[in-house]
Parts: sequence; C-alpha cells; structure tokens
Amino acid sequence: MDTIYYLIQNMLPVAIPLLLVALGGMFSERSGVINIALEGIMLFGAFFGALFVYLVQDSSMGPQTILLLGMIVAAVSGIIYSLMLSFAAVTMKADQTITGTSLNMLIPAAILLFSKMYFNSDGITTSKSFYIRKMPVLGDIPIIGEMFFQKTYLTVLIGLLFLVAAVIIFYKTKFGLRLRACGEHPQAADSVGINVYVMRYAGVSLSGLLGGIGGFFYAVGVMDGNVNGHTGVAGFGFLALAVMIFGQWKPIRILFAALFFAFLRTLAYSVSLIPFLDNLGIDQTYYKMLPYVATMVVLAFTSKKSRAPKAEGIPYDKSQR
Amino acid sequence: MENYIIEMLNITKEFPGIKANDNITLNLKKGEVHALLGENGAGKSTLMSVLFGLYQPEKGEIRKNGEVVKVNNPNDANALGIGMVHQHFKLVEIFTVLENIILGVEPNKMGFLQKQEAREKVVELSERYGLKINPDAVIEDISVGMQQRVEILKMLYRDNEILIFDEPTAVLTPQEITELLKIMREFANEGKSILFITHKLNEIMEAADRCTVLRKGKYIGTVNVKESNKEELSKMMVGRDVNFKVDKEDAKPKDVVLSVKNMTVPSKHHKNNAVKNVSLDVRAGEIVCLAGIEGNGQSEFVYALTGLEKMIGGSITLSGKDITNASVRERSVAGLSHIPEDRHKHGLVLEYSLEQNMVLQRYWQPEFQKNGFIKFDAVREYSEKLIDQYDVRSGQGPITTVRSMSGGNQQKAIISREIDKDHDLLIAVQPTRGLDVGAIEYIHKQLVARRDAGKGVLLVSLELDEVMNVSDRILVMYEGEIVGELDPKKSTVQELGLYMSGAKRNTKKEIDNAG
Amino acid sequence: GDDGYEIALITDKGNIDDKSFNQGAWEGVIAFATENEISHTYIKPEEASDSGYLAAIDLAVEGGAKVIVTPGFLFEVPIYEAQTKYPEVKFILLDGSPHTADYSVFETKENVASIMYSEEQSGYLAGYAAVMDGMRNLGFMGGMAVPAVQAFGYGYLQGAEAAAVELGLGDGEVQVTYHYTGNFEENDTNKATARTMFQEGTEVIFACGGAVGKSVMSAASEADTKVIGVDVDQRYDSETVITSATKGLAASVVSVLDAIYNTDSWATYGGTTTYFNAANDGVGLPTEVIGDASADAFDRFESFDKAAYDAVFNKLASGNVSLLRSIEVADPSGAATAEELVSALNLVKVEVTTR
Amino acid sequence: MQDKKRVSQKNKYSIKNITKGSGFSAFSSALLAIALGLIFGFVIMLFANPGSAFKGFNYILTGGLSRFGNVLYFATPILMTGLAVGFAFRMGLFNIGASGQYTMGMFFALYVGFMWDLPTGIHWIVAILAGMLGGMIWGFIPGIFKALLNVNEVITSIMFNYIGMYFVDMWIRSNSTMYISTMSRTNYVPLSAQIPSLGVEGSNVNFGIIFAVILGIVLYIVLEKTTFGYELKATGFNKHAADYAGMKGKRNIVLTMIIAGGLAGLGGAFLILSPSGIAGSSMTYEPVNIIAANGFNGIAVALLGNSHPIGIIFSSFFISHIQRGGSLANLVGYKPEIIDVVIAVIIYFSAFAMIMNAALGRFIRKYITHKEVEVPVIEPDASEEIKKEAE
Ligand SMILES: Nc1ncnc2c1ncn2[C@@H]1O[C@H](COP(=O)(O)OP(=O)(O)OP(=O)(O)O)[C@@H](O)[C@H]1O
Ligand SMILES: Nc1ncnc2c1ncn2[C@@H]1O[C@H](COP(=O)(O)OP(=O)(O)OP(=O)(O)O)[C@@H](O)[C@H]1O
Ligand SMILES: [Mg+2]
Ligand SMILES: [Mg+2]
Repeated sequence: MDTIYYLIQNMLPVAIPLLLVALGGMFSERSGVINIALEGIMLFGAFFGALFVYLVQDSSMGPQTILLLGMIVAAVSGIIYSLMLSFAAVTMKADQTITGTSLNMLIPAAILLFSKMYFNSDGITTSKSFYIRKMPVLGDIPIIGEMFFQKTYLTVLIGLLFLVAAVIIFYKTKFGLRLRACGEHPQAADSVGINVYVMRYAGVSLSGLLGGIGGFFYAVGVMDGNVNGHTGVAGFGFLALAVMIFGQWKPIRILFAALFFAFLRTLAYSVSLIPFLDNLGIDQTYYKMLPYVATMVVLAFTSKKSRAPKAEGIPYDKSQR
Repeated sequence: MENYIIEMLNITKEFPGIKANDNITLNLKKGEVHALLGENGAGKSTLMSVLFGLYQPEKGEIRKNGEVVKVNNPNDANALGIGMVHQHFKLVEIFTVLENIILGVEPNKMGFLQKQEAREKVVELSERYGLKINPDAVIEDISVGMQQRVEILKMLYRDNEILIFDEPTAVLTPQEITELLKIMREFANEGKSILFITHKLNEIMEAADRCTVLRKGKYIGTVNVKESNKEELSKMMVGRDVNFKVDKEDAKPKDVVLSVKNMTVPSKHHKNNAVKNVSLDVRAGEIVCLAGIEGNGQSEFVYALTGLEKMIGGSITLSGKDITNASVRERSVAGLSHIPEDRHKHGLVLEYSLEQNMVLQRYWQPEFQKNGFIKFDAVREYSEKLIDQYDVRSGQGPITTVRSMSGGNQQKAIISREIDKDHDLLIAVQPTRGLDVGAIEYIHKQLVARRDAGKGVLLVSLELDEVMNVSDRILVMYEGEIVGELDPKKSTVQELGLYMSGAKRNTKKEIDNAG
Repeated sequence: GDDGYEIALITDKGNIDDKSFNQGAWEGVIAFATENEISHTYIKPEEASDSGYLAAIDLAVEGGAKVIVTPGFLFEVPIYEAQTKYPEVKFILLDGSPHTADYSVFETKENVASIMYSEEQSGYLAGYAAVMDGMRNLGFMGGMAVPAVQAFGYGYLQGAEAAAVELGLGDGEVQVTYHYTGNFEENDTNKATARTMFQEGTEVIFACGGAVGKSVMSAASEADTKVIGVDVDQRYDSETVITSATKGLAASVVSVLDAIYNTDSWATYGGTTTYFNAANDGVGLPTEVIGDASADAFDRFESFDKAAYDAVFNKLASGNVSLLRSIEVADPSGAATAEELVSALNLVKVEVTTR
Repeated sequence: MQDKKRVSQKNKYSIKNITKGSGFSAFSSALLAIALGLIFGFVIMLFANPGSAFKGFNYILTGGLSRFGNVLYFATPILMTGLAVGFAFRMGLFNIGASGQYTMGMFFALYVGFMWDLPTGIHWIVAILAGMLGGMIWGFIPGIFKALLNVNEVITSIMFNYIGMYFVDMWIRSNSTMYISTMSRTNYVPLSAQIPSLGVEGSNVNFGIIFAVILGIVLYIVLEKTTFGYELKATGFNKHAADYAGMKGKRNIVLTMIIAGGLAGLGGAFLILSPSGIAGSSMTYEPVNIIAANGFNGIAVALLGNSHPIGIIFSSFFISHIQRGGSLANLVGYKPEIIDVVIAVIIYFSAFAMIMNAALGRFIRKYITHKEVEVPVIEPDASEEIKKEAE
C-alpha cells in the first residue's frame, strides 16, 4: 500500500505539467494552429516563473503564495511567447511547424545566454521549497487524502482545477464552440461572422497560458524550482504533444493519457521498490526508455483512426476560396 | 423610384488581375424571388459575397430601404437581416445540426451556451417551414439535402429577411429541387426577399419573379421572368445562341472492355459500405454514364476501380485481364485512363510545370527516362505536342507552373494527358465541373471522339444535362447500389431524377435484361 | 580589460556552475583575481575533444591569457600539447597530470602545476562520521564512476567500516546502498532515485556528483532525511546537509595563483604534481561555519562532534591509516558490484547493495 | 494564383520566371531573414555591452574567415544532418529525428572502428558505411510507422531521438573496449578508422567535408534529374496526385526516411571518425544522456537552405561561419550562445520571409516602377487571349 501511495504521490506532480501543456496544445490545435512550440513555451514560462521565484524567495512571502504569483508570471510569459507563434502562423501565414521549431530552438539558447550574462550560470537555481507534507483538511480524508493531498505540491490541485475549467470552456461556452469551429472549418466560422484570426490568436494564447504554467509546474514539481538551458524541460513539451494526440484532442482523454505517461515514468524510477520488477534485473536504461516506447506503441494503435482537427496547420486566408 | 429593400449600386470588385464585378447594379424588391444568372466566373458569387460582407468592393454602395449601409463582415450583414446559403456549404462537419445553426449567434448567459433555448427555436422553425432535421445529428452523418436544410435554418434562425441562395439546386435531386423552390416561394409570400443564383433556366422560369443577368463581370440586364423566355435568358447569359445538344451519332458498342462484378467498397465516413455489390460492364465504343447525386458511392466506385481505394469484395476485369488486386500503376498500364473528380487533389501537382504534369502518368516509361534519369528533351517535346494538339493555353507554355493556369486549361491538360496515353477505357469523373460553356463543349466532343475511336468511356456526372446529352447508356447509383439503367433517348430528366432520389428502382432482373 | 584577460579558465563539459570541478576552480579564480584586480574570464570549448580543448587554450592565449586553469582530467592530453606550444604561459591542471594520448609519455613541464586530491580521505571521514553518529542505513549516490568519485565512494565505505569496527557492531549491521547516477546533473531522475532510496529506509545519502546533490537534498527535505555534501561545504544549500566531504578545489587554485602573483613561489608547484590531502589540510569535513566563529559546524549531528572528528582526522593526517583509492572493477562502465566492493575493501560490518 | 498569372503574362518585366524566379526569391528571402537575425543579435550585444558591440559583431561576421578550416570542419556534421532534414522535407516529411539517426550513425561507426580489425585504408571507409547503416535503421523506423501505421513522423522521430540516445549510451557504457569509465567517455578511435585529414593547420578538417559536399550535389541530381526525385517531390507537393499517378507512396516514404537517416548517420560517422591534430588522440563521445545538438542544428541548416541541397551546402557553411565568429566574440566577452539565438531568430523569420520578401518586392516595385505595375484588368474570358499574346 505504501508503494502505491508512493507511486501516486510521485506520479501526480509529473502528470500535471503534461496535462496542462497537452490541454494547451489542444486549445491551439483545435483552433487550427499546430503547436510544436510547446516545448519552447513551457521552458519560457518555467524560466520566468523561476526568475520570479528567485527574485522574491528571500522576501517574507509564504512558499504557496510565491507559487501562485509565479504561476501568474509564467502564464503571462507563456502568452507573450506564444504570440510569436500566432504572429507568424496566423498573421504572417508562415509554416507552423517551422515557426514552432524555431521557437523551440530560440529559448534554450536565450536562457543560456541570459543566465551566463547575469548569473554566470546555465540557468536559474532557486532555493524555495514548494513541497507540501499534508494539505490542511483535504489531507486528512482517509485514503484519498493520503493519495492526493499529502506529500505533494499545490500544483496538483491547481492543475485539476484547470482541467475542470478547460472542459467547461471547451464544451460549454460560446467561445469554445467558436474555437472548435475555427479548427475544423474556418471558412464556415468566418461566414457566420466569427473572426478566425482572433479565435486562433486566442487558441494559441491559451496554449501559451497553459504551456507557461505547465512549464513552471514542471520546474516546481519535477525540477525543484530550477530551470536551465541544457536540459530544458527534457522533452516534456513533445511528450505533451504525444499525450494530446493520444488523447484525441479531447480534454478528459488527455487527462488519462497524461496519467498513463506519468505513471510509466514514475515506475521507471521506482523499480527497486517493486520487488517483482526489481528481481527481473533489467537494465535501468530500458525503464527510462519506457515512456517513449510506450508512446510509440500507443500511437501505433491509435493513429490509424486518430482524427486531427481538419483545418490544423493550414493558415487561414480570408481571400482564399 | 420603386421601393427596393436592397440596392447594390455600381459595384466593382477586383481580384488580382481580374474584375470579377464591373459596375454592377442590382435591385431587390421586398417579397420577390430574384434570380441571378450567369456563366461560370461571371461574378455571381462575388457579388453576393459583397452583399454578405465577405468582400469589400472597390467601388459602389449598398442601400437598404434606401439608406446607405456598410457591410464590412457577415455580422453586419446579419444585423441587416441578410443571410446566405453558400455555393459550398459552410458547415462544421463534426458539429451537430444545432451547433451549426447557432454558431456565431449563440444564445448564452455570460458566455455559457444555452442550448435548450436554441433547440426550442430551431424545432419550432423546422416545423413551421417543413424543413425536417434532427438537431442532434452530426453533420457528417447526414445527407446533402439535409445539410442544405441546415443552411436554410441557419438563415431563418437569424430572423433574416433577405435570403441569398448561391446555387442551392446544384446538389439536389429534381424532387428536392421542386421542394426547395416551393419553400422559396413560401418565404417570398411571407414577405422575405430572395436572391437566387442558378445556371438552370427551368428553375428560374419556375420560381423567380425577376432575373438579373451577368456576363464576364458585367451587368447585362434585368428582366421580368414572366415576360421573358429561356432562349432570351440564355442569349443574355452567353452573348450568343447556345447549342445545348451534343452532336453525335449512335453508339456502336463492341466487346466488353470493363467488367466489374459484385464490387463492395467500405465507406470512410460511416459504417455502411459506400459501394454495395455493384456489377457493371462497359463496352468498347460506348459512353456509359454513372449518374447519381453526390455522395451515393460513385466517387468510391471510381476510386476502387482505379486502385486508389481498397475494395472488400468483387472483381474487376479490364480487356479480359483480371485487375482486381492490381496497383494503380498496373491498372494504368493495363489500359485505364482516369480524369479525376478533383483536379487539384488528384489530377495535378500544382507546383510542377505543365510539362512535368503532362508526363505524370508516363514519366517512368522508357520514352521519358533512362536508368532512372529523366530525358528532359523528350518530356519537352512530348508536352509541346500535347499542348499544341489540345490547345492548352498557358503563360509560358511547357514551363508554366500549373497553379497559375485557369481551371479550364488545367482540365484540358489532364484530358490531353489521359487521352493521349494508351488506353482501352477512359474514366471521366465530372470532367466539366466548374467550367464554362465553351470548355464544356470541347470536353464533350473529346469524349465522343474517344468513343468513336473505339474506346470504352465511363462518365461519372452529377449534371443531368450532361448525363442526358453525352451518354449512350445511363446507370443510376443510389446509396451504393445501381438502381436503374436508362436509355437517354427514351427517358426524361424527371424519370432520371426519380431514380437518383431512390424513389424508383428497377428490379435486379430488369437491369440484367436491359444490360 | 582592453588587452584581453590574463587569467583564463577553460571549462570541460559542464559550465562554471556545475557544483563540481569547474565551479570550484572558477570560485578560486574569482576569489583571487577580484582581490588582486586581475582580469579573468572563462571559455567554453567549441567541441568536447582533446583538440577542441586545445583550440580553446589557443583562443585563451590569443586573448592574452598568462595563466590558464584547466579543471579536470579531460585536459591531461591537451595540456601535454599546450605546455610545449606555449612555454611562457602557466597552466594549472586540476585532477590530472599531462601525458600523451597513448599514455606512453607522462611529463609535467615547468610551466604546468598538476594538482591532485585525496578524495578517499574525505569520503572516509564522512562515512566514519555517519556511522559514529548512529546511522546504520547509508546511501551513496555518485555521479559517474570517474576516479575522483570512486575514491570518495571507496573512502566512504572504508570509513563506515572503520566506525562499525570501532563501535563493535555485528557483521552486516551497517547497510550501504551504492549507486552511480551516470551524470552530474540536477534532474528529476536523480531526485526520484534518492527518493526511492529514502523510501526504502536510507537515513543519509552521500551525494557525490556535483549538482546531483541538489536533487538529493530536495528529496531528503521532502522525506525528512539527511544528506552528506561533497567538494565544498554545502550546509548553506540545505538544512538536510549534516556535513560535507570537502576537497579544497578553490583553495588549491588560490594557493597556486598566490604563488604565481604574490609569493613568487611558482617553483613549488610548477613541473610537479601536488597532492592536497589531510596532511596539508586539503581535504576534510568543515569545522567552521562561515561568518559565525562561535557556531558549531557539527551541530547537525546527533552525537558526533568536533572532538571525535579531530581524533580521526589526525590519524589520517599522520598517515597512520592507509586507504584504497581505486579497485579492480570488471564492469566497463566503472560501476563496481557489491562483491567487488566488499572483497576489495575488506568490508565485514558493512553490507553493500548496488543499484 | 491570379497574382502569379499576371506576372507570367507580363514576363517582359517580371522578376519571376517560375523556376529561376522561385530560386531567386528563396535566396533573397534567406538573405532577408539572415539580415534580421543578425540585426537582432547586434541589438542584444548592444544591450549586453555597448562598448564592445562593434568589435564583437565584427568577429561574428568576419571571424570565421580567419579560421576557414574550422568552418568547414564544423560544417560537416550539420551539412549532413541538414541534408537529412531537407531531403525528407522535399517529400513533405519533417525529419526532426536527425539527432537520433546521427547518434546511431556515430555508434555504428564507433563500433566498427573499435571492434573490427580491418586494414588501414579500408577500415575508415567501412566505419563510415557502418555509420550510414546505423542512421538508415533509425530513419527506417519512423518511415515504417508513418507509411504503415500513419503515425505522425514528428512525434515518432522525437521519441526515437530519446530511445536511440538511451540505447547508444547504454551500449557504449557496457563495452569495455569502447568506453573508458575513468574518463566517462569513449576511448580514442584507432588511427586506421579515422578519416584522413585535409592537413589544414590548426583544424581537424578532413575528407568528410568533401564527401558531404559531393553528397549534397548527388542529392541535387537525384532530386532534379531522376524519376525518383520526380516522384519524391511530387509526393511532397501533393501526395494524392502521387497516388493517382501510381507512385508507390508508402515505399517512397520509407525509402526517403532511410536515405535521410543514412545522411544523418553519415554526419555522426564523419564527426566521430574525425582525425585529431594531437597525435594518438581523436574525437570522443560521452554517454551522458544528452540528445545530439547537431541533429537540431541540421533543422536550422535545412530550413535556411530552403531544403534545396545546394542551398543546404551554403547554409551549413554560413551557420558554421557565424558559429566560429561567435566563439571568437568570446575574446571581447560575449557568450557564444548568442549565435544560437541568432540562428533561431533567422529560422523564425525565414518561416515567413517569403511573404515579407514578396511584400517588400511589391512595395519596391510600386514605388520604383510605378506605371508598369498598374495591373492590366483582364476580363474573365479575355484572359485567355491575353495569355496567348504574351507568349
Ligand atoms: N477570392 C478570389 N480571388 C481571386 N479571384 C477570384 C476570387 N473569387 C472569385 N474570383 C474570380 O472572380 C471571377 C468571378 O467569380 P465568381 O465566383 O463570382 O463567379 P460565379 O459567377 O459565382 O461562377 P460559378 O458559376 O462558377 O460559381 C472568377 O474569374 C473567379 O476566378
Ligand atoms: N482564390 C483565388 N485566388 C487567385 N486566383 C484564383 C482564385 N480562385 C480562382 N482563381 C483563378 O481564377 C481563374 C478562374 O477561376 P474559376 O474559379 O472560375 O475557375 P474554375 O474553372 O471554376 O476552376 P476551379 O474549379 O479550380 O475554381 C483561374 O485562373 C484561377 O486560377
Ligand atoms: Mg459561384
Ligand atoms: Mg468555379
């Protein structure tokens, strides 16, 4: 039982960034813009979130307050960075994959440059701990409390709130309806007076917001509030893309996909706790590959029938018939 | 001055290199059905898009009830009570009917959708006008006719009083057309004003009060339909007398070239099969036409025939050779030429030059390559020959990028390529779609010439006139099955329509006897 | 400065904040150069290869460097070349001694100071202290199995064994989980590994791999367990750090630079290999808290104190304890098996599991 | 569409003569993007340290000239990965997996270099070929996933970058001939397996660059002169038309990915088998679980070179050139990462440089040749005649 608690407690802080970023990708792609830049957006958000933490960590603010403020900083930075994507992809009608790739290349280099210039370092190292031993009230609920609200981060709770918000926005609001229309049939949306450009900017900006927060939550829950230009977010942005595809561009499925990956990843590092696996004596490396291999296996089975938003990747041109 | 609800005065709209609308004036009375007639590219859709706010004209003004209004986008149009059913439906396929109807004018409380409210209104409207729909059906699952009803409901839902129909009948069966025209009249009687675009003179005669004719972007005139006739209208439209009949002699069918037995093809869109157990023969020296309303399996049938899609049952024999499992290339070599339905999707590599496209089916033949290296001179020579022979016009001849060519000439390029290639059977799928009268005439001649040269021709068309005029034998496809065989000389368009809509069908035996 | 930079440090693969060689050496350079107002810089090689390092040295010389600090054994071959190529430039090579690529010739020219550290002594003190303090379930997380890390680790085991013997514990009563992370990074893999170890009951982990320590500390603070730091005194990085097995990287660089610029005694270092060990106070556990003379550097132990430390340190310094710094390892990655460790290091009281 | 037509009608003064024209505009677009990227870099330098900005910028622009051997040396691997990305791109495949293919190629080359005993003169050639094979295998996998299972190659490639890297690192660490644990890196490659040097003083530039350039030219010929190239580009432009024409789309996808992988693998081999100026030394590899950056630089090279093999040759030289300059800028205190930033910015702009360029061109034409540009208005049907006349 301890092991199960342990696995869940360790899985969630990993699953949440994946979930948020994949949700971000979903908003962007369902509005019609392929967002390969998620990796870069995450890193950008993580960097500014961490920079904020670094600047205020010695103040008297409590860690959870700092975390919330840092989240806002990360969200805003994510949005700003994502505007570079929307500008190129929506306004300038540039190739979305190329733009995304360039944005992914830009940010690690910029972090290295900046950090070396100002900190003589490869990134930002903070010293604030955001770990929560036990959340008040919630942590006392039997079983559930120990699984979800002990030995964890506030990010888990916030992440789940974001999921709920995303589902509601996506399916229950007029904004969501319009956004989805733009990713499927922008001409149709245009013909009923929806501004496709604005909706795509909105979709990409939401991915910036969620990507930035996801990046910061990755930094908090996985990297202890640190960020550097070398490891970046370790391919989490790309994994999130895979999660999004696996989740068929739908929020609840994305949640399960994110949990699935996070579980494998946690398992990979916890082999020695699980006697059955430990006894197999398989090289650690294979476990490290597991999330990536699992992605491939899953995609191999789901891709045939996977259905991407119809208009994604195609710049919308009003004058094109 | 009469009391017009809408006046479009001196509208000029240019696209790069082309004046789509040149000083056009159009007046719409309240409560009338006003037809807009013109050849392909005459500027009808453009004019309507200007009215609907999709395009901004360079010159001219729009008035509503005598007051100048600005229509900068569809929202403005909507506010002015103008609604439009587009030539190509603008529906989001994965949305439900209801979602499509409310899109853009969603009833909401603080941004949250209030679908129940919308549903009530939609159901009420659909009952009132007899536009049967299921609000929860997903668009991709419903028929084209039903989709059009959704488009119409979209306008009604917005309480529009000026309704624009851009070629609404192109995709409908004669029966559905009659139904639609009735509904349009009903709208007019209710006081709504209708703008109705069509190429079909019959429809205008039947339903319209007045008709405005455009030609090559210019305004030709407006007539009262009751005081005019088909001949006058068509003359206004093309500027000369039109010969609607294709000159050809009777067919002299010889051996069977193509024999399809029990073909079954699965659908990509729904669970049913798109083509169900279809058998047919095409003989040398005849034009067989596969008629039917779009979406009844003709496309899938052709794709399976040419090897672009997989079939799950049946067999195909071409000139005595079994090609059931052959690849696209093998079928082509065995004597199949294919003028595809969608020239931009399948027929051409738009970024390639004309000459590169001319050898799209043949680049691998020894004539054009040696050890894998392309013989550029041979390609040039060959394409020049085709260009010359088939009068394919383009800016720079063989090196023109095909994307820059007009649709008609793109089509000519494909036809020349497919005809010139050694073949026993020519499959032509909607070869005249979107082309003007001149080009259509030319293509019909070519098809007949192929027939007369002793080739089999399988024509797939949605245009009833084309079907009746060009073919020697008509097979009607409905919901993936061949439901009737007709002799064009002995049947009427009405009869054909009944088959197409599934209202009438031959028994299997009758078909066998006829064939 | 206008005429370029007089002291240049070339980083190996990491950056100067790697919590390891580069950082230690760079701190030494900064400390000395700022105090003495000498221009200084660091250069990252374009390519992590011998010729890439040599090219970086070329660039530094081109930029006006008179003294070049090269942290890490990866510079052994490049320095062998450079010492002849630039006879007028002084090189401080940490943790290595110049030789040819095929190891046929070892030669440290007059213009090269080769510096080595007795990490096994430092590790010994850490292991000894932990067991003496009452801990029985120990962990070791090294970076990669390079000589310095191995020496720390082997010393750690030997120290634990020595303390167990001294305490008269039974065979196998002390358990050590021994692991190389395969990198010198702070990352979630390392943190998860540490977490897992703590979850299994490990009381303290000797985090011996540069930035790996950050991961371990964070895992420890979450699990309420302890960490032993490495290289420099890491008590300021985290409350969980009870002590650190230090080696005087910065101090040694400062000493050599001081010899060059201030005391004119380059000859003591130039042309030879100098060992920094317990005897010359080059390694050990911290005994003072910076900025607070009255504070007790051993306050995070339960019972182990300065007196106990001094006793064991003096034994080492006097050369009475002989320690193994390297052992025969079959695995090509350099990771020893439990059996290899137990037999080569004569462990009886200490039981080892590797991971 | 209409736009191009108009130009072609008036080709007396048009700058776009379809084939040459598009090449030209790609070139000038690249220049525009480069200029913007460099300006961006300069602005950063001004911010960081205004005093040395001009000196530093001058290093970046011209520094590479004095170290031409190294420019070529460092261009070799990125030229190969650039070709790997660019070639696949022509087929419409975004091969972001060049990194993994490169790493695999490097491992295969190393393996043959260390484990096979072959005569000097043959050994390095076999090792290079082995590298190619390694890359091919790692390109084949995403190809198969794409062709048979319809899995997006971008995701597959990224996953296989990681998988490949983990495999290689594991294999290397467990091989005592190849790996020196005390150095945490591979051993020196046997002399017989090293590629002969070109003997440029102070540089390891070797025959690899010559092979790489030749391969670039070969690819150009394949793409432009052969039926395979014809098929490949046709598929890239319009895969439906390719199917319609009976081209074997799936086979071509797999083949393209194999070739692309082989190219990237060669890049890895060229790099790891490079000779060293220091006797007995060589390139080494550290199995520290880091994705090879040269694979990603290849994306930059390919995009800047407009996926055209000859363009890629030049863009690899250019990128290597400013990278060397960036290292020199170290001398006046600038961090070489600035070059990576500049490159990323260049790619960002190059994604829509064509559009900017066209807009710029229109603008210039409008104000310079004001009258001529006055678009002759063509009536829909009259257009045919006018085109006829223009011929
Ligand atoms: N967005 C556009 N950009 C450039 N040219 C256009 C555009 N839309 C229409 N045109 C051109 O303007 C002319 C008029 O087109 P329009 O669609 O209005 O014709 P139409 O009368 O509706 O023809 P059809 O009967 O084929 O629907 C055509 O030559 C067409 O190519
Ligand atoms: N959106 C557009 N932008 C620019 N040119 C266009 C556009 N649409 C059509 N054209 C051009 O206008 C001319 C005639 O177009 P039109 O739409 O009437 O052709 P079409 O025969 O209907 O062919 P298609 O079915 O391909 O549209 C062609 O030269 C075409 O390339
Ligand atoms: Mg139209
Ligand atoms: Mg048309």
